[in-house]
Amino acid sequence: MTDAAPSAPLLTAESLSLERGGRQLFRDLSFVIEAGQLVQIEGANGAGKTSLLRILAGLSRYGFEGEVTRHAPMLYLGHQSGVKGMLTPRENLAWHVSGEGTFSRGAIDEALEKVGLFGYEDVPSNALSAGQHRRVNLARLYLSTSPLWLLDEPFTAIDVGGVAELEALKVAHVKSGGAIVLTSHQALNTDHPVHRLSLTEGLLV
Amino acid sequence: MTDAAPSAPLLTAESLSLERGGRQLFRDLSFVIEAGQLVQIEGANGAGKTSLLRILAGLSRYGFEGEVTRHAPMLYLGHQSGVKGMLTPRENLAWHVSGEGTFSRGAIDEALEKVGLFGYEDVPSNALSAGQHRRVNLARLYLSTSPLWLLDEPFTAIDVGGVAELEALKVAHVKSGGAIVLTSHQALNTDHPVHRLSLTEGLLV
Amino acid sequence: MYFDNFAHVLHMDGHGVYVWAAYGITLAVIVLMLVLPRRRAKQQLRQVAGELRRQQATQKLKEER
Amino acid sequence: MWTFFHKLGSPPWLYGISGSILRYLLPLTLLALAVGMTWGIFFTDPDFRQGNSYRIIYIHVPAAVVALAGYYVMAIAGGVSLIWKMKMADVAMRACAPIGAALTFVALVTGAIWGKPTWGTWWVWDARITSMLILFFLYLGVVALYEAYDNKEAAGKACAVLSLVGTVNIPIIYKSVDWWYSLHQPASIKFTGESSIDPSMLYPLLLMIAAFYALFTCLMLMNMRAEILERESRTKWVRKLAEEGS
Amino acid sequence: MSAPGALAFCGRLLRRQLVLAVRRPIEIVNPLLFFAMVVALFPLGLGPAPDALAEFAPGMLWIIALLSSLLTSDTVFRSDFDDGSLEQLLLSPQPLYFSVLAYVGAHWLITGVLLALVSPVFALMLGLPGQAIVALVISLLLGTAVLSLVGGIGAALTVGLKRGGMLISLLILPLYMPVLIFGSAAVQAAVIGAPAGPYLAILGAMLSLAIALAPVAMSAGLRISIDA
Amino acid sequence: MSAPGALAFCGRLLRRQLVLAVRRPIEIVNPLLFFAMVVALFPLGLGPAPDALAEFAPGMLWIIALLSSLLTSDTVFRSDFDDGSLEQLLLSPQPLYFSVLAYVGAHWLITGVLLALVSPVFALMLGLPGQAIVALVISLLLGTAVLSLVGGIGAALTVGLKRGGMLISLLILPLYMPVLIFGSAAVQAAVIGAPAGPYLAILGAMLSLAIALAPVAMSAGLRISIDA
Ligand code: HEM
Ligand SMILES: Nc1ncnc2c1ncn2[C@@H]1O[C@H](COP(=O)(O)OP(=O)(O)OP(=O)(O)O)[C@@H](O)[C@H]1O
Ligand SMILES: Nc1ncnc2c1ncn2[C@@H]1O[C@H](COP(=O)(O)OP(=O)(O)OP(=O)(O)O)[C@@H](O)[C@H]1O
Ligand SMILES: [Mg+2]
Ligand SMILES: [Mg+2]
Repeated sequence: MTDAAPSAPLLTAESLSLERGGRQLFRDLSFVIEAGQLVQIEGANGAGKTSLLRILAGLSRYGFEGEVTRHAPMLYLGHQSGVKGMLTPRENLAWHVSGEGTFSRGAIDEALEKVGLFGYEDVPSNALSAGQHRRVNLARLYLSTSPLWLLDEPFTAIDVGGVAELEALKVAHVKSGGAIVLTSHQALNTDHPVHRLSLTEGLLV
Repeated sequence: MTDAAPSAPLLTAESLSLERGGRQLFRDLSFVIEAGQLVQIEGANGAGKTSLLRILAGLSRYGFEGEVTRHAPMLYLGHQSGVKGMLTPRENLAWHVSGEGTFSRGAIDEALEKVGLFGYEDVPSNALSAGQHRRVNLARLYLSTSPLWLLDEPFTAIDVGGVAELEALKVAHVKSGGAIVLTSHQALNTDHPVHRLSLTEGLLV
Repeated sequence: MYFDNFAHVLHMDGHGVYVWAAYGITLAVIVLMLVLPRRRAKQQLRQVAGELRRQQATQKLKEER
Repeated sequence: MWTFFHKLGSPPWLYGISGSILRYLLPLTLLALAVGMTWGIFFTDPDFRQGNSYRIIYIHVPAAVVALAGYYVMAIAGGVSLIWKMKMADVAMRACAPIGAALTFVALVTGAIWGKPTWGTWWVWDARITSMLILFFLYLGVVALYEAYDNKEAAGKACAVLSLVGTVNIPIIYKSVDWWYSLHQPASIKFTGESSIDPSMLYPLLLMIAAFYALFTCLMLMNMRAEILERESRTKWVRKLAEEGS
Repeated sequence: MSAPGALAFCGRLLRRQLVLAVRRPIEIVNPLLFFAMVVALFPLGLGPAPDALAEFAPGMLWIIALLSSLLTSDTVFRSDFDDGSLEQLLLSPQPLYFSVLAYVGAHWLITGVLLALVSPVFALMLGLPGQAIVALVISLLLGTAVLSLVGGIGAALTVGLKRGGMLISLLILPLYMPVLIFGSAAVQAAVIGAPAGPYLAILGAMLSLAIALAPVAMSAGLRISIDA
Repeated sequence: MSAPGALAFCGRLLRRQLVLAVRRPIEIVNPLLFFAMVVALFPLGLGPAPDALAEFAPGMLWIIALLSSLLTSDTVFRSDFDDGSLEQLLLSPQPLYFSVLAYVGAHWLITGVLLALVSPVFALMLGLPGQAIVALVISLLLGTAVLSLVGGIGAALTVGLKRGGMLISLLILPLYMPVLIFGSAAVQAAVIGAPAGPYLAILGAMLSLAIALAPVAMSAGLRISIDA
């Protein structure tokens, strides 16, 4: 179940089980996420993808069994964007509550340009469209130095061009020694091997 | 620009122009939506699709120029789902604020089953996953008798199976004399001719 | 003229503080109300002018290319 | 008549005409204010009961009177904006609110300052004073609501609704405050409103009232011009104006 | 599948709002507890002298009822706006006049009416003379209905604002004042043995006026808010 | 690109919150206007007799300040929860203790401090004797800080609830009461010419205790809320 090279594990999950609303979403799920892996969690609506991701991120702490260990700094992007409508995209990134780093203005502008928000740096974010709003958040991916990314439906509301760029970014991140766990209802369109994480069968290569 | 058959116009838009945040989103856009048409609004993030749809629905009333006439009852589903978390899916449909009709319990259960929520009829909606939540709203499409549908990214958060079913429903609706205007970043996967509505060039056949 | 000298004007038999304070505040408010819309209009015009200049500059850049 | 109405709805026309009105009205207003104030401060005799403190009357009463009248101007503009969907009525309404609030504020503050030497207290809960305070809140509500909206056109409509609701309520508020005051035992201090006023004091007062009305008009026009520029900043005529100006 | 009549739809909305409230019983009990706690605050803040408390009891009870209504009126349309239901309501073919009446009616039932019904307990705690209690209950019933209607206008005008926060209190408190004056006057009249009828009649007149006009203002406000 | 130090991060958060507040100046002025309007409510409800009003002024001013703080404390974390920022804050490597202090600090600056600074105006309107004004301002400065901290605990515990609304008032009002008692006692002491110092000292002690403990409770509350 691991890559050939004995690369560093970034996250280990041991026998995770979760029951919600009377249904067993997954049982005894164990896996290891290693550097260089791009993992897509699979499942229909309501299968438990978001629940699993929140457990992996450490946001859910009650109601499940098993253990999660993260061995590296992590970046989590959830269903909600965490973008403040009253702040401009630039301020949103500079004062981001995640406190990951102190970014120079140049770095922030570059990241915003990369997500296609050139010229929108100083517009209040609530005057942006649904997709642009999400892009502000995705700009964090360009700034991040965390090796482990947990992304919940990162492609929501993003147009075709944006999706392609995001995929390229992800492959680059994984190739440079990071790892990504993501959920998406769209198949990833990349040459890089995509590991599938099935909620019933665990990590498939 | 019209279909061969002189079918009934359901909606006419005359020289719509909109400027937001200093950018001209569209100018002098005129088109007629007729029964039997399946129209997809095209545009990248921030192009103005949502803004146009809200104007067509009559929700935006300020800040644009031009005129919109709707000749038939309309159903609008926006970015937000309009599903009350404290009510069950069944109650959500039965007491829906749109006041479109009085639906029997049987009809509601059938619609819920069709969107894959069989067994979830009596679960409070906020215990549903993101996709299931949206599906509650989509069940209104099965109940609706309005010929004109305006749908803003109806496939958001819906899994592959759900998307296929929705597409089938849409084609059926259009074939039976309705018309649909929708936005989506995914291409529609259907044999039925899909008209494209470009914000710069108007309705293309 | 009711008052005999300047000190009397200021003092007003003990009511000077009140009268002058009232007039002072009123004048301040009036001046503020006169200045604010003026400044708003000027700023707006300057902003539009700046925008136009920026547009022209970018257009020139495009043409040069 | 109808064409006049039509013209009123046209921003460039309004901008132009208000400019020419202001050119004459504004100096005149400032002159009247200066003459009235000097007259009131220096050239009238003190009141036999209140001494020199009564000189505050020349700003207190005009401010109070115009502040009250301003609400009706605002509400009428709001009504016009809602009924005839005239954008410039919105702008007029929006222009009234801060001026009205400021004048109410002046009336309140000068009243309070006047109260200290005459009544020995800064404030009493008198019916007239209380309703003035409420008027202040009504004005502030309109200003605040307008500022809270991002979309200024929607803001104008919302404020129009609010000021119309306020108009229905103003008589109710005034009546009820009057009742309230006679209901509870009135305070020991009486409002010296009834004392007939000496002509030598009346003329400067009338002049000041007229000056404040003129001031209100000027400020309203100035605010409207600024607002028009902001709303129409994308149009050709504003661009031309900006080019000429710079 | 026929569209329901306006009244049937109004009833359905009312039922929906009440069910939503009942799903969180805490929401219903809250205004009452708030009332109770502020009643407790007053003696703490003002000192427990019983005579003074009894004398001011009518006014205090009314002020608390007013605050209680004020604080909850923001929620009338808020959650429906947040989840997109309000858009759907505005697009509905049903007359908005009755729909907003249903929303306000639900609000009145779960704050005003409940408050009026339990107010005698608090009145006795503050030492209000027994003969004034009927006047208190009736004045609260009538008055809170006006407050709910006026509060609904404020809610409709501010619901679209990202951080409307306390703006609503600024908009509607001035309009609340006449209700407060006549409401507390009615109780005070009853305390000293005078007839409270005239004051209650005025409250009733205000209520009629509010029922006729407030829904119109609310409808206009909602249409504006949805577009902001 | 190094991670900022805890204090730098805390300062950045404080700045962010203040900028957010300043972007809508209305949000800042609102508590003040609320204060002013409720000050006006009391005479309307209780009657305009100046003596009685002056006697009750310390308690009333304190009760209003308390309500004002109570009503805004719900917003401390609300918007950050709604848009997902709070999740990100909890995942951040920074110590949560300082982060929540920044949130509460911003709340205190834009409600408590401002309120304390303008309170003399309202005190004069209610006829509070001049010599009590210094005690009023200081007691409000200290007291509202405690109120903000305690309110923050309530906000943290309820932010995850869909319609927390007034639940928060229920949770924190009892905790507010000691502050109210000593705050109004300080002013009352100053009114009758007694030293207000001891009461202010007690408020200061409460504040120290709250600064030490409240952030811990808030952090725990937020972690629970995010999981609800
Ligand atoms: C904060 C305190 C005060 C406020 C808010 C206030 C407000 C008003 C208002 C609303 C008017 C009415 C104008 C009209 O009816 O058209 C007025 C008029 C007047 N006020 Fe005051 N006032 C205050 C204090 C005082 C004091 C202290 C005095 C003098 C001792 C005073 C003397 C007058 C007089 C002489 C008039 C004009 C006579 C009349 O129209 O009845 N006011 N004031
Ligand atoms: N309230 C607003 N104020 C100013 N500009 C706005 C406002 N809302 C949207 N805009 C601007 O209007 C443009 C179009 O927005 P709209 O939501 O219609 O885009 P969209 O085509 O639906 O995009 P998406 O695919 O991301 O949903 C955006 O560029 C946005 O910046
Ligand atoms: N608060 C809750 N209480 C009870 N059950 C819940 C709760 N939240 C979610 N569930 C249930 O857990 C299941 C999984 O939800 P989850 O959000 O993880 O699904 P998902 O795989 O992310 O789906 P989607 O693709 O729609 O986002 C759903 O069936 C849902 O009914
Ligand atoms: Mg999910
Ligand atoms: Mg969109």
